[in-house]
Amino acid sequence: MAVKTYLQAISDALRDEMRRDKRVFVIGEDVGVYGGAFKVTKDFQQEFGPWRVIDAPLSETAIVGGCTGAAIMGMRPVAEMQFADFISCAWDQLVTVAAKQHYRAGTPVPIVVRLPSGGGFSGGPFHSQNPESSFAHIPGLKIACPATPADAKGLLLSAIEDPNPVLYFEHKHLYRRIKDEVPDERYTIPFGEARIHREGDDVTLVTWGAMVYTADEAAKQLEGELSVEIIDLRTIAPWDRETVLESVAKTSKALVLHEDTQTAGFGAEIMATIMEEAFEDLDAPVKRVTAPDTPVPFAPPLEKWFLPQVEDVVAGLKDLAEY
Amino acid sequence: MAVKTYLQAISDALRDEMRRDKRVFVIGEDVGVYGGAFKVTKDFQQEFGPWRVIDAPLSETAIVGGCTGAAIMGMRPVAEMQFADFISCAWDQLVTVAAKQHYRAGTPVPIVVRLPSGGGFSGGPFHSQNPESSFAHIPGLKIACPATPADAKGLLLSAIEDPNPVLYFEHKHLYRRIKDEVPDERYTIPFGEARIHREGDDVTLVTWGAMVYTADEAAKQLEGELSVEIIDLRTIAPWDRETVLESVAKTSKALVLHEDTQTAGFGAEIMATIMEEAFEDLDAPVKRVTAPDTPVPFAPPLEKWFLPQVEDVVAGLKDLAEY
Amino acid sequence: MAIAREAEPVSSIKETKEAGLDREDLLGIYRNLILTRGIEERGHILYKQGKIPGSFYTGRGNEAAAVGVATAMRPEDVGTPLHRDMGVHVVRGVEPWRMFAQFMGRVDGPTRGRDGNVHMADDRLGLIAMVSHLPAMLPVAVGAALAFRIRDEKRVAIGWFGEGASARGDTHESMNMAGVRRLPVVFICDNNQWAYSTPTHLEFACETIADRAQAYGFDGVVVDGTDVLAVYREAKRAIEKAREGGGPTLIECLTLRMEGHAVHDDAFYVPKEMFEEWAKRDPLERFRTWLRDNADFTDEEEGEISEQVKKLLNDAIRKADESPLPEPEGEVDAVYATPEELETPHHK
Amino acid sequence: MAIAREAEPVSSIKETKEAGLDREDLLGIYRNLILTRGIEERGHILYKQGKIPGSFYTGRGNEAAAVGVATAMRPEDVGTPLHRDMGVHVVRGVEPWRMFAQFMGRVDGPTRGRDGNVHMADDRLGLIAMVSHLPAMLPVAVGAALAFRIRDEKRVAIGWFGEGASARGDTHESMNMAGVRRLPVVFICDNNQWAYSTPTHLEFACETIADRAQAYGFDGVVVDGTDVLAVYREAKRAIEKAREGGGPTLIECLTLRMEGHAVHDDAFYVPKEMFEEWAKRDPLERFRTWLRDNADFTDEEEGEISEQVKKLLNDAIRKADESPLPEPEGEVDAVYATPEELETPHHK
Ligand SMILES: Cc1ncc(C[n+]2csc(CCOP(=O)(O)OP(=O)(O)O)c2C)c(N)n1
Ligand SMILES: Cc1ncc(C[n+]2csc(CCOP(=O)(O)OP(=O)(O)O)c2C)c(N)n1
Ligand SMILES: [Mg+2]
Ligand SMILES: [Mg+2]
Repeated sequence: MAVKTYLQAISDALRDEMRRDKRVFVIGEDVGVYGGAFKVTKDFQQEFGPWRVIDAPLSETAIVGGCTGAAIMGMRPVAEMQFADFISCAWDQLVTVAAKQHYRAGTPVPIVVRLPSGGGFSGGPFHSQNPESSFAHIPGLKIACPATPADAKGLLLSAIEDPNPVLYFEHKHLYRRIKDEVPDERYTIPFGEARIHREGDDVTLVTWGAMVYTADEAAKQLEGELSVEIIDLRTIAPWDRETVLESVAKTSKALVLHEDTQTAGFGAEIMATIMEEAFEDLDAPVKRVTAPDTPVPFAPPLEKWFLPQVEDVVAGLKDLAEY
Repeated sequence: MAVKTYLQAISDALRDEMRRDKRVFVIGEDVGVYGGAFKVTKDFQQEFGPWRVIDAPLSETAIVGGCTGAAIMGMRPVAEMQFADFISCAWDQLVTVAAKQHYRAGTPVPIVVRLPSGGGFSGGPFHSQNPESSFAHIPGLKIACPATPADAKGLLLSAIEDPNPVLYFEHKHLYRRIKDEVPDERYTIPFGEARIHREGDDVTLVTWGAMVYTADEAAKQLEGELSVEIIDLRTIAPWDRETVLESVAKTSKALVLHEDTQTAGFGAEIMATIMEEAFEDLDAPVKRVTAPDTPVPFAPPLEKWFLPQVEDVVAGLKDLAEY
Repeated sequence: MAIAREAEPVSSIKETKEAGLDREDLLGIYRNLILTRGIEERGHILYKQGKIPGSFYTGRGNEAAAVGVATAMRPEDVGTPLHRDMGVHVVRGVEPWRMFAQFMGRVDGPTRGRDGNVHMADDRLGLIAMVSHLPAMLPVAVGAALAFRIRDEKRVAIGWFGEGASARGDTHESMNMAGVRRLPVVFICDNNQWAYSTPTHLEFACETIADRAQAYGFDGVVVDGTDVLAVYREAKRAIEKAREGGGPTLIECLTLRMEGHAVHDDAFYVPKEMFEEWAKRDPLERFRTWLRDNADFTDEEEGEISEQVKKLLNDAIRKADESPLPEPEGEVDAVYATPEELETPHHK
Repeated sequence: MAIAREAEPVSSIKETKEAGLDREDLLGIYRNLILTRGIEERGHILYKQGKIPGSFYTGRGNEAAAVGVATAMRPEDVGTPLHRDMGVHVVRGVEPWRMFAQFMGRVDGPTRGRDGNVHMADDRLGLIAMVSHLPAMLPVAVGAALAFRIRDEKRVAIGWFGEGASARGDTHESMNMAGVRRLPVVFICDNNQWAYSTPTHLEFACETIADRAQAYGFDGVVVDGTDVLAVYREAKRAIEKAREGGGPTLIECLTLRMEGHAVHDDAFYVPKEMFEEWAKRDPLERFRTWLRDNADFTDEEEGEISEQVKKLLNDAIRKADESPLPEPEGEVDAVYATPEELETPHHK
């Protein structure tokens, strides 16, 4: 079992799968010679050649639509958006074609779109977004947001195996900051199964992606004072309602944390579901800690204000404890 | 005060505003010679000429982006999507440019995009959608969903006056089915002010658009048995939290009804907010009645199953009453 | 300055022989043209009888373009036909009764009532079901061609779009990527001169859509879309060229949409003279005359074919009408594919 | 077959006179070139000093293209310059210290720290702030031109895009609509031969981007983007043609991106020879030489200008550095515009 960065785990998993399965190919802007803006596919083109590691023109629609066509012809395309923000240029292909083709025509569309997402390094309004909530509303799409290197590997392989279109969000802020053990053998992690990141009895904290670490830090600060159960959803479409509801049944209090903006964000869906399914269990209203409803600001003080901070989570947890 | 159809109210309001304000122009596919797929701009081109009623090429991106540029130059563009479904082709222009320009650069983008939306006549997956929830998550956009002819007029004029990008959803199923009195004089209805469609004491029902009539029918059926307060939000971005919370404080029970699909739909935001702000007022979990998580099916029995029916609302209200 | 080549009409039977069509094939083409129009005419009647929910579209005037191109495809080729291309489904072998079931939203329609109109396809026939959003299927066709290129298969993808849809970004991104990678794809523009009510001069400012091919580094051809043999010849050339690694071709089939945009539209905005002029060039009439003049097509043969087709349609409508409307069952589950569904030959 | 016209270089002072530039103007152009590069060079240093958060982009090699086009604009014209077009902001009169404040994310940057890099513009200078998504500002430029056309104003909009962004649908929809409506817009393609690490042959399959103009019914011109006077002349022609109702023009300015895509990129994928070859055609050197040969440009003048610019930059950086980082205040309110903000001349 080797220790790898989050980025390395993704890169190695993808390379191994391409060695194992000839149907898998990579396409995106600068993924070949350059190895991708974040070097996830570094040296892939040397190994797999220009037709399995394809440097595409600046054409998100043709990239995603092209993957859809290739997938229908039996390939397993893995597209890379240079930044998750640019997926907005392929919105129509995803929601109109890929997401609806199976319900309408019974045609599976096994594509994966890799989306380097998230803020924390002054990327500004167009290189820092977490657009997962917008897609979580679209029936037909699946969405993964791994937080750990091991999950990054297992979820990527599940995404490639999955017969449906999968949006795979990889958080840029975790790429090189997070190192952890990754099993060497091939394994998949099923979609819709959350990971209990930390066990606890007093409050349930539901989150995913980079916020898992913010949550963890907050829980550590409250150790002794408050016992926090952190649930890392890992995938938000589908998402693991059962695990969340079981935890809430135990703790009677919950906080939802996400880096995306608040209004009509996916946190609202989790809260709505907890209310529907666990109202009687609740000793306090479920709390939200999220980014405010603005674009992601560029200047460090503004971005810090925008991104949920450990203090914000600690404060939210304390409020709940005292409720 | 004249009685008008919902469609006539929109058409007349737009025509009057174009007479009053030279900056207002209309652009869209087939809006000129043909008068629009639903004839909302019938005969407009004769009166205002081809440069204020512009037949555009089949180019949603250029239409919406073009409106953005024209608005920045001082015009008041009103774009028509032939069907709301096709706004997916202008997603990027709306969320990336129009929605963020003011926060980033301080540039107001006063555009209106008219979106004939909704199902009920076997339009199938691509001529029946209610995509408002996807946009409600994007800071910088405003969203109106009028239910009555009078609101259709007042909200359209507010939308045109508004210095921000406004998505104006007009429900196709109301176009000719709904007739009501519309004041002759010019008036606006402020965004973020709900309309109490029907007063009641036992349950609060929050909805908008065509579902207002479904809610009304359900409330009628329960008359005597249950007193339902129906709140027509009229705009969902911004939305009238105060009115909803006041009502819930009174009724202690609430049902959210929308025609859009359920998961991460705007109903979830309303439920999350009620939980956050009125948890102590609640005698029961807020209920959701929405479309299921599928594309809009074509065949009448399937579409009937998909669209929230009066029975579904009645059942939901009874559950709440008995809770 | 026109850049695209203008295809000459097909004159002699000799030419068709060279193009690989024997007399049987020619009669088959005729039958497919008749059947294509028959399906749409019957559909129109069914609509008027209230048996078809929603709206209804026909490809009247476009039959030769659709049949001509589809006839030039090989079984292993794939395509993304649109709402004027019923002829493609017919040539590829869709069973008419399934088509009618589709129109009527019945369980035996290829989409089992989940979608309507020609928003369907039988993927076992190498066709991919269209979406309404135009021309969102072009990138998909290009992607199919990309798969063929990656696997070094000698297969070709055909992508259809209307001259109106040529204005959308999808058209551009698709052709640009196909040109850059010289993919085995042929783009077919059904230029029926109207996009709903919008005339071509408000859709594009170049002479022909085919002229745009050069902007993507491949050839463009304009062909008379009412001449099924000329369409066939040009499509054959382009498809085989693509198969041999010659890259994409853009073929513009010029015709007129002979009815309104859909059943509700009386096309008041189309000049009468235009309809009259193009009525003289009815694709079916043209080919029938050609067969008489060049292939001693007899009254008996003609009668036989129209009888066959009539019977086929009558039976098809009867059978389709026996198909029930769908009950909602497993609708939510149907949104997502299951792993088992990938256990198909081309997903292995 | 090349379709676009290839613009010839500017030879004599006589020509520039005809183009409406007197010696003062020429020295002004020179100064703007120096200032443009100066701002970006200093920015780069500030970045290395850790004073600029995020990333940093320069337009080295593109200065003449940007300055040449902007110089041809009239005050009432508007534009949507991109990340290689600092020269446009300079010519339109942005205060350098505000630019540095922008880079450093300070409150006195035009976006007050809400956005970074050249993602800014001063609309009082007739510029519209770019977004990252390329080339999403082209439809916006076309919309500005549409407003001018609707109001019958003799104003022109200029839309910039890179040769890589030419692949996106926005480029196509914008040019198609502009061509169909013959709008007063000029499209400027900064062809610096690379899209991040992607070479032109993987971006497009036609000879030149300018060749595509004919697909939209207007003229295309390829001009040497390192020849500021040739760029100016072509831009002037196109802009005045548009102003007089002659419709759009697509001008492709050919140059080389002389640095990496951004500060983090060492451009290992660009052949050394390519850099060496184009280094010989440095836009500033070229114009300096031209001024010496054709306008008796003296050492004194040159020294004076570079002194001025150096001082300007020093003061600017000092002033910018005094500007505080923004505190979050009214961020949420700032998302939406207030009615009062429309009380501006052009919204009346
Ligand atoms: C993206 C998109 N916008 C609008 C529509 C509505 N619409 C349906 S058909 C049509 C006209 C299409 O014209 P053309 O491409 O020439 O095809 P034709 O119907 O003439 O065969 C329009 C505007 C659509 N289907 N897709
Ligand atoms: C829609 C979109 N996709 C991807 C990117 C990421 N990106 C930023 S610059 C760039 C290359 C652009 O090349 P070109 O258009 O030639 O402009 P240049 O940077 O060379 O001036 C890319 C891919 C983007 N900005 N927008
Ligand atoms: Mg057409
Ligand atoms: Mg470039």
